Amino acid sequence: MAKVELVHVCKSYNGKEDVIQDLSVSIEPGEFFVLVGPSGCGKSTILRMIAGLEAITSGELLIGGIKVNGMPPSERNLSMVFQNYALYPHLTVEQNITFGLHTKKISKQEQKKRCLEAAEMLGLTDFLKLKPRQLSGGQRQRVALARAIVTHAPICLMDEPLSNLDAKLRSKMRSEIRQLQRRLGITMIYVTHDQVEAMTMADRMMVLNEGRPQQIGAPLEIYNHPSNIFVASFIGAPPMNLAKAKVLESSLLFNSERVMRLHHHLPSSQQQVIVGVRPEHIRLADTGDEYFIAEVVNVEVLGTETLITFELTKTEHWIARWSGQWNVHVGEQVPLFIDETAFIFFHEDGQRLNHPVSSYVASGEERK
Amino acid sequence: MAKVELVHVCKSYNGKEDVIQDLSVSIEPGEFFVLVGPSGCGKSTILRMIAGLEAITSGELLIGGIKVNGMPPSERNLSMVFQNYALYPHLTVEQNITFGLHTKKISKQEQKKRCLEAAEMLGLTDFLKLKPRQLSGGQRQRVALARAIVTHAPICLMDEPLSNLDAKLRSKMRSEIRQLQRRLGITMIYVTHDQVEAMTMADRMMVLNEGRPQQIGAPLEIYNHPSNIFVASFIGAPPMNLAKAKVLESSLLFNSERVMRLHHHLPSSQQQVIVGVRPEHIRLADTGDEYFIAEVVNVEVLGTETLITFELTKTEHWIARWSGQWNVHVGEQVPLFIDETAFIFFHEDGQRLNHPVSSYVASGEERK
Amino acid sequence: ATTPSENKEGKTEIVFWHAMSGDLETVLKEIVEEFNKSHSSIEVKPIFQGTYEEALTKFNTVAGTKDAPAIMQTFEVGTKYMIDSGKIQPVQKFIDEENYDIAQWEKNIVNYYTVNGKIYSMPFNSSTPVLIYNKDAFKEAGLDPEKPPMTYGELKEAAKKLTKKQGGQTTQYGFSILNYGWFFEEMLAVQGGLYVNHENGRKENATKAVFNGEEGLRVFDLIRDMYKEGTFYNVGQNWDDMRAAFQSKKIAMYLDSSAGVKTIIDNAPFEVGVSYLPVPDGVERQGVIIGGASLWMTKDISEKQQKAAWEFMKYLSTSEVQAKWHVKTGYFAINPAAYEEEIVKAEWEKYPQLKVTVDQLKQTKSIPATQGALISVFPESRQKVVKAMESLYQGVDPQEALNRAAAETDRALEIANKK
Amino acid sequence: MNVLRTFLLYALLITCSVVMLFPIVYAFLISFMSGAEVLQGHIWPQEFTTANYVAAFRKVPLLEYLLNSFIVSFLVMLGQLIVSSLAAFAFVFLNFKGRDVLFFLCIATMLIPWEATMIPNFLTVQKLGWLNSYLGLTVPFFALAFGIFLLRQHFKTIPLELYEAAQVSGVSHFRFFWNIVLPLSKTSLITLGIYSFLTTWNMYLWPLLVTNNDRVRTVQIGLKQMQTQEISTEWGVVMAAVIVVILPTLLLLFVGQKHLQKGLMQGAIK
Amino acid sequence: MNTPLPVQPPASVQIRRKRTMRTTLEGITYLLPSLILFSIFLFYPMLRTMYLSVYLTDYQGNPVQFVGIENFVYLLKDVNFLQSVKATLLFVCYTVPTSVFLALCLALMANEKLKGIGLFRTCFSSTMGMSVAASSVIWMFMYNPSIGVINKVLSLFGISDVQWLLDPKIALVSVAISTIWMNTGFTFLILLGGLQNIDPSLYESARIAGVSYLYQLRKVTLPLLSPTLFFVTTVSLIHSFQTFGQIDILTKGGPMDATNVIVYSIYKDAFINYNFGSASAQAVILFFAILVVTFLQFKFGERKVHYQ
Ligand SMILES: Nc1ncnc2c1ncn2[C@@H]1O[C@H](COP(=O)(O)OP(=O)(O)OP(=O)(O)O)[C@@H](O)[C@H]1O
Ligand SMILES: Nc1ncnc2c1ncn2[C@@H]1O[C@H](COP(=O)(O)OP(=O)(O)OP(=O)(O)O)[C@@H](O)[C@H]1O
Ligand SMILES: [Mg+2]
Ligand SMILES: [Mg+2]
Repeated sequence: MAKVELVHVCKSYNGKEDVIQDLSVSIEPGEFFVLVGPSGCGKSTILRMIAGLEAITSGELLIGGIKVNGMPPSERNLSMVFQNYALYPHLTVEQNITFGLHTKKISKQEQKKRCLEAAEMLGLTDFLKLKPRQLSGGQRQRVALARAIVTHAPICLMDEPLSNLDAKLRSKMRSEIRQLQRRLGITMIYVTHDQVEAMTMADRMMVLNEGRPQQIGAPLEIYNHPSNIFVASFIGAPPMNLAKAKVLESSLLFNSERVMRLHHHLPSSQQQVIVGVRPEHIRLADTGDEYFIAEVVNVEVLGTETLITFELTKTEHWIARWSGQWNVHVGEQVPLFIDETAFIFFHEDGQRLNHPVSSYVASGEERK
Repeated sequence: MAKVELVHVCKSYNGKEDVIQDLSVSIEPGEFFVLVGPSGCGKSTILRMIAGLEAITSGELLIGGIKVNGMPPSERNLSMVFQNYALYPHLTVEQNITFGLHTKKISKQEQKKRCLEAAEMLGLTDFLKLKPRQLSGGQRQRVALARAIVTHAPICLMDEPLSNLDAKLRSKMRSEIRQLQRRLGITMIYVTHDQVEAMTMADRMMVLNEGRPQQIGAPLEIYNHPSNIFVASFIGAPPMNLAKAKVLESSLLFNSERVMRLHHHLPSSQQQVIVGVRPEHIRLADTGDEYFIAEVVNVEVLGTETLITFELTKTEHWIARWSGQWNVHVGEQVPLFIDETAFIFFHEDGQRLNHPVSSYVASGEERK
Repeated sequence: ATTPSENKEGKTEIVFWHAMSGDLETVLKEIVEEFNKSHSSIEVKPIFQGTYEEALTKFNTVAGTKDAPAIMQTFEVGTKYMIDSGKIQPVQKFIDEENYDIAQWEKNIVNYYTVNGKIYSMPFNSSTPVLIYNKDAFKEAGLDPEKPPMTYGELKEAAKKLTKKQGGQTTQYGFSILNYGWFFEEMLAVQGGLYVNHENGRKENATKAVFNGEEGLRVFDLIRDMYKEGTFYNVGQNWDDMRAAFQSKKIAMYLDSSAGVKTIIDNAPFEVGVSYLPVPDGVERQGVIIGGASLWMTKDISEKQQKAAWEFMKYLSTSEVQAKWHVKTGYFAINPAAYEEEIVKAEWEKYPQLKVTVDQLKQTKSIPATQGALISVFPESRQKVVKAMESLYQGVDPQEALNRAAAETDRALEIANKK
Repeated sequence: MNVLRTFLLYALLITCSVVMLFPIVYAFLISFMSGAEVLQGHIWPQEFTTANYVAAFRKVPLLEYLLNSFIVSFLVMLGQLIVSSLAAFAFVFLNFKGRDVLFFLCIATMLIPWEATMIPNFLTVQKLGWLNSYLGLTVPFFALAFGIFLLRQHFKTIPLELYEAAQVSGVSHFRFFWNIVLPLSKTSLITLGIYSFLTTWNMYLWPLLVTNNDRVRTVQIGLKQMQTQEISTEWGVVMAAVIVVILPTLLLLFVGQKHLQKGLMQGAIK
Repeated sequence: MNTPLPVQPPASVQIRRKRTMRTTLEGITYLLPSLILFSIFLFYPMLRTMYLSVYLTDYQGNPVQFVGIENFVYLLKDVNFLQSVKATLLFVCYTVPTSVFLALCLALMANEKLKGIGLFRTCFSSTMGMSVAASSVIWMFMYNPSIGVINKVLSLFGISDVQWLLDPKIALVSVAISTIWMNTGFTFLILLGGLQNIDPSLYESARIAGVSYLYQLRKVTLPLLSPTLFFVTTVSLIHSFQTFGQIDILTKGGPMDATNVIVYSIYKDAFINYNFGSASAQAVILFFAILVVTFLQFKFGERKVHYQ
């Protein structure tokens, strides 16, 4: 078990622009820490710095309380799944998986055992004797994963380890990885693009944007209390609906076209705010609800749920997400209802305005 | 616009086992055709055969009605996004994107224009002068995508083109690709693992397993009427809950532990069936519902929704999926309700039993 | 291998470095074997050391160390070099000690290796240049095959007749000389011309090349004139190319080494004639210089080994051995008594041409010119002469070409004398 | 179109092969001719005679020479492969101060005219007491800048991620070198192996210098022993010897090629 | 490798210094065999050569008299040496581009996936199995004006006797041709290896893009082959500067010094004429000449090279 700390870490590839800017975070021993952020925001770079594959431009990296900025990767005692797998093309799957285990003074039997275990878990048993080039993309990725798993290193770095797997396998892998991590007490630093992965696996997650940390916290906290509009729109799919609004007494005025009445007090004295609401909080108005009518511009039936894009104003479209398959037609006018408590307010500059912890109640009303 | 037909196509890499077995499918001009299936089932192989990169072991491939089995890729007039990108490491992003355009007799300005357009669309504008190795994984993938887009070839093959992108960008890309495909009337053959992609983008999709087509049809049809348990459990995340059951008069008996009463007739005279139900159709019982009580074994709060795993029988766990964030605890006993119409029945060998088209009604009741 | 004076069996071991390859080595080995058999206390070990140059390079580096051989074969132009090296033991010492009768050796051969009245090395494989011609071609051209040209005039005349053309293309040339310094030296000597000053360097160290005098010029003029007339063929500087040209009837007459005569006769699909080197009209024939190589004894070996080596040398010069050597290789016998041996007679019966070569040598007058030049930079000087010969075909004036070669030889001499 | 292209390609390939092979075939043919035939410039022997081969083997102890050459070439090949790959590995994967300077220094050794080093090296070997031994014939050639350069170029094409992955697994440099770099560079190693073997096999002057007896002499000396200067060379015999001498090397090349093909088939690193 | 972490974090500077020390040490360890051998068998002789180049030497090659740069001064004024320089440069220009180009063409052809291609590959690389000595002898035969095959073939076309090795104007070209033949096998093999190392999916991508063969060659193959190309040109360049064997056998530097390249001239001076001083001076000049060329090649050539 090892703690990983980054203290004011900066990274620049070309000596001019910083790819990572002043990142400070402390990852607890045994924690499952997830990094999310848009493509190119620096996630892989952070992993590579922790692994020691990339020099740290400034700041300090501590593992287990010891500064390791200059320590070679081999001494950091960690394992890593590379985004592009980095399999040894001339070794069989089995050899790829067990490669490097001997340095950990693990007996041949134990190596074999771990390898078979991991292969079993990842559905690679049939491929143990093949070379990487004979594998499909997803199979290769699983080999990379197996290689990291078998080491049982106290710190494990994974860079989008499941991106090439199908949903079913992925969900299986999610829980397998999580269990393994718990069982072995590994400190896990995990990069993903998959919201479900982030939400289900993370103890804590960090949202990054352009090399700057945006928010660090438990997944639900981030989901429910995004600290700025970047996080709000990045976490959740489809993303949170956002729109600029003028605050007129106790009403919200969107683009001088649509008014919504509020019963509660407004979070601040701002005249101009950004209002956010998650798609699942926009529902079809029941009788008695204070509804508003909007025109449907797009409908996507996903099987499990239906996404309805409607016109908030002439220029702004919002999405509502309804469970199940709905037979709504484009051009239809539908009555919609938004629970007032579902609104989240942001300052014009993007920062969250009110941050009343747990003021927000899940729409699936709390049971009992 | 070109039609792509595969007639009894087989493929074997080693001359022994077939990786693709007797595949016949006809993809209409201008259609958006999605291939899904577990990792290693042969999706990339199919694309590569269509592209002419891999020889067809037996069967015929027709493009625009002409047999092209032996035609070199360059004459097939198609574009392709490779699963591993296949970027030219020595060329800049811009050169990578415009590579080969001159063969299509496209003027320098037009090339430039298309390149900028695509770069704009994919958020690559800042990287045009960089080399691939200076890009992040997702950026590389976008370059590969841009390269296919700019050709405007009548047939486009994409092999998991969005797997390394974040949700937000991915959803943007989904609609961009779809629009582009519609605008240019491209025949698109698209491999993906992402359910949402498959559901939202496909005109039709094909589910593959171990080189054998399982079902071909519109996404919703496949979602609602899976033709066997493989498709049922593969499409939808979390997958459909399945369990063996004995049919006793008008009841289902699960593992001699749990009984569920049915009001409607059973689909067949089978004694032993497999019962499937989608997680979203298992809801918290309202007062008056004919509920059953089950113990919760796991809860995953995903923000938008909550996944509740409960014990159907001692050995079988099912998952229920509820919209919103629910504060359910592991070990709790919850009353659950399943609408009888939501049950799907399969023969013990996995084939769908009743296939009454549209007998199934969405749980989100139809409006009006 | 160390050079203990005695090897395991108590025999005195004599390491003998030579440059004899091909058939020559086979014969040499046979002779050595016979010697070893007949001399129970001595074992001679012949070791091939590459070409003369290569062997000398190696000798150079090991001379004076335990890796040095007891006997070293060196080509004639290395004579001065070996003397100057200070690593050798003149054989004169043993001749004097034993009062060995050197009169049995061919005077014209010994002359070459005699410097300041001292015989330095034991002549071994010796040869001289001869004119070789195609008798059939002679007949065809209406020339008497038994009367080969003896003077430049006759040579030119014959060459003209022998030159055949076919549609602007010459199919057979009259005459050729290899671009090799040795032939030039011989053509010079046969007229009595000196190569370097101080009596060919035999009186004191040579300081100046004199081969660019009238004798030299005559040779060069001959080549230039004949080349211009189209009766002379440039065969380059490779012996085998030259012979191939003769065998394939590209040339009808040429100069070759006496040692090569037999093989030529064997391989030629026509009758081969052998004659003396031609001389310029009106110039008296002086004879030829000996070519080939001799055996040197090194200094830094034990007394016993020197004795043994001398024993071997004496054995080599016996008439039986020399007869065998002459018959099997074509080299001269240094001991003329050998020519009286039966096998030689039989051989001469078969190859009457061989006798011509011996006669030419016998008729040679002992003057400094035919004794040969004694300079240490001979190889370098030869390169210069070769270049001069080659330049003739490019239309360079003969005198100018000679002068340049002489000047370059002068510089080499100057540097060498500084050492 | 496609057929035409294939046809043209084959035509070209065959033409080029003929041109490339002609001299070798020619030598082969000459080796069956009698001396007179050779000098008369025939291309095709009037009748195939093996007399030349018999003569070649009789003249010099070719078989012993062949064996010596084989041992020496093999040792040098081994030595060069080991020494060069170690150095090349350091130049590509180990990042230390002064690396580039050392590399250029190594390259610079390629520039040294071999003629300039021969005599001093001979003296060195003599001082070490290595004359007439395999040591003297082999050790001076173990370090080969060319080999280092060749392997360095190849190592550089190995994706860096593989190195990184190995680093992360905590694998020692040597193990990475041994288990990953070497197997991945099979083609280059075979190429270099062939090269070292052949160049050593073809060495003449050095073996001549450092050996004084037939026990350790190599086959090229034997070849030279068959040619004479003043007396007509028996070309048939020499060519027969040439064929005997190049046969093992050509054979090695074929075998090496086969392995190369296999290595190449298994293909690219990525 | 797997040392336990130190308990007390030592001063970071110290760590770093230790680390660089260690990596340097490790690097040196790998290089040690090469360095030792190089020092003994290359650097030491080279230094000795430099030392000798300012001396007049005796026949054994021992320095007898210090002459400073006289050897150099003489050389630079000597027409023979200048001719050698010219011959060397011409020879390099004839052989290097041609053999690399030819080998590249062959490698490209042999890189196609065709039936029996292995046989052709073997044919093309076969000259690698030939020693310089053996090949030269064969070529000497072929060049022979009276019995050589080349002239026999040419005479069929009505071209009369060409004196391949005896005409100063073409001798160098003739030697160059045989050299190219000898070098092609090896260069071919290396280039083929380089070609096969290119990621096939890049070709697949190009095939789909439908670019012409030449375009693909120019834009994909050659740039990706550049490390190998760089290697073979550098090596050919150096080897070409040092060509010796074929000259010795074919022309001995003649006719009229037309093929008397510097290395051959060094050889003659050192081993036939025993002018070690002058030979050393030439060796030093040659060394620095190649050094400059190679340096330029690295400086400008390697910039265009794309690794990985
Ligand atoms: N070159 C090859 N040689 C041998 N077998 C291969 C080769 N390429 C693929 N295979 C095998 O063929 C099967 C199908 O591979 P394919 O790449 O088509 O899968 P896929 O559906 O694209 O999988 P993924 O989603 O993981 O990319 C796999 O089991 C794989 O092991
Ligand atoms: N070797 C490099 N040289 C220069 N710039 C680089 C290099 N590697 C990455 N970058 C740049 O650094 C930024 C961050 O890259 P990084 O690979 O960390 O992104 P990421 O968050 O992992 O993205 P993705 O999700 O797409 O993989 C990118 O803008 C990229 O262009
Ligand atoms: Mg990344
Ligand atoms: Mg795939």
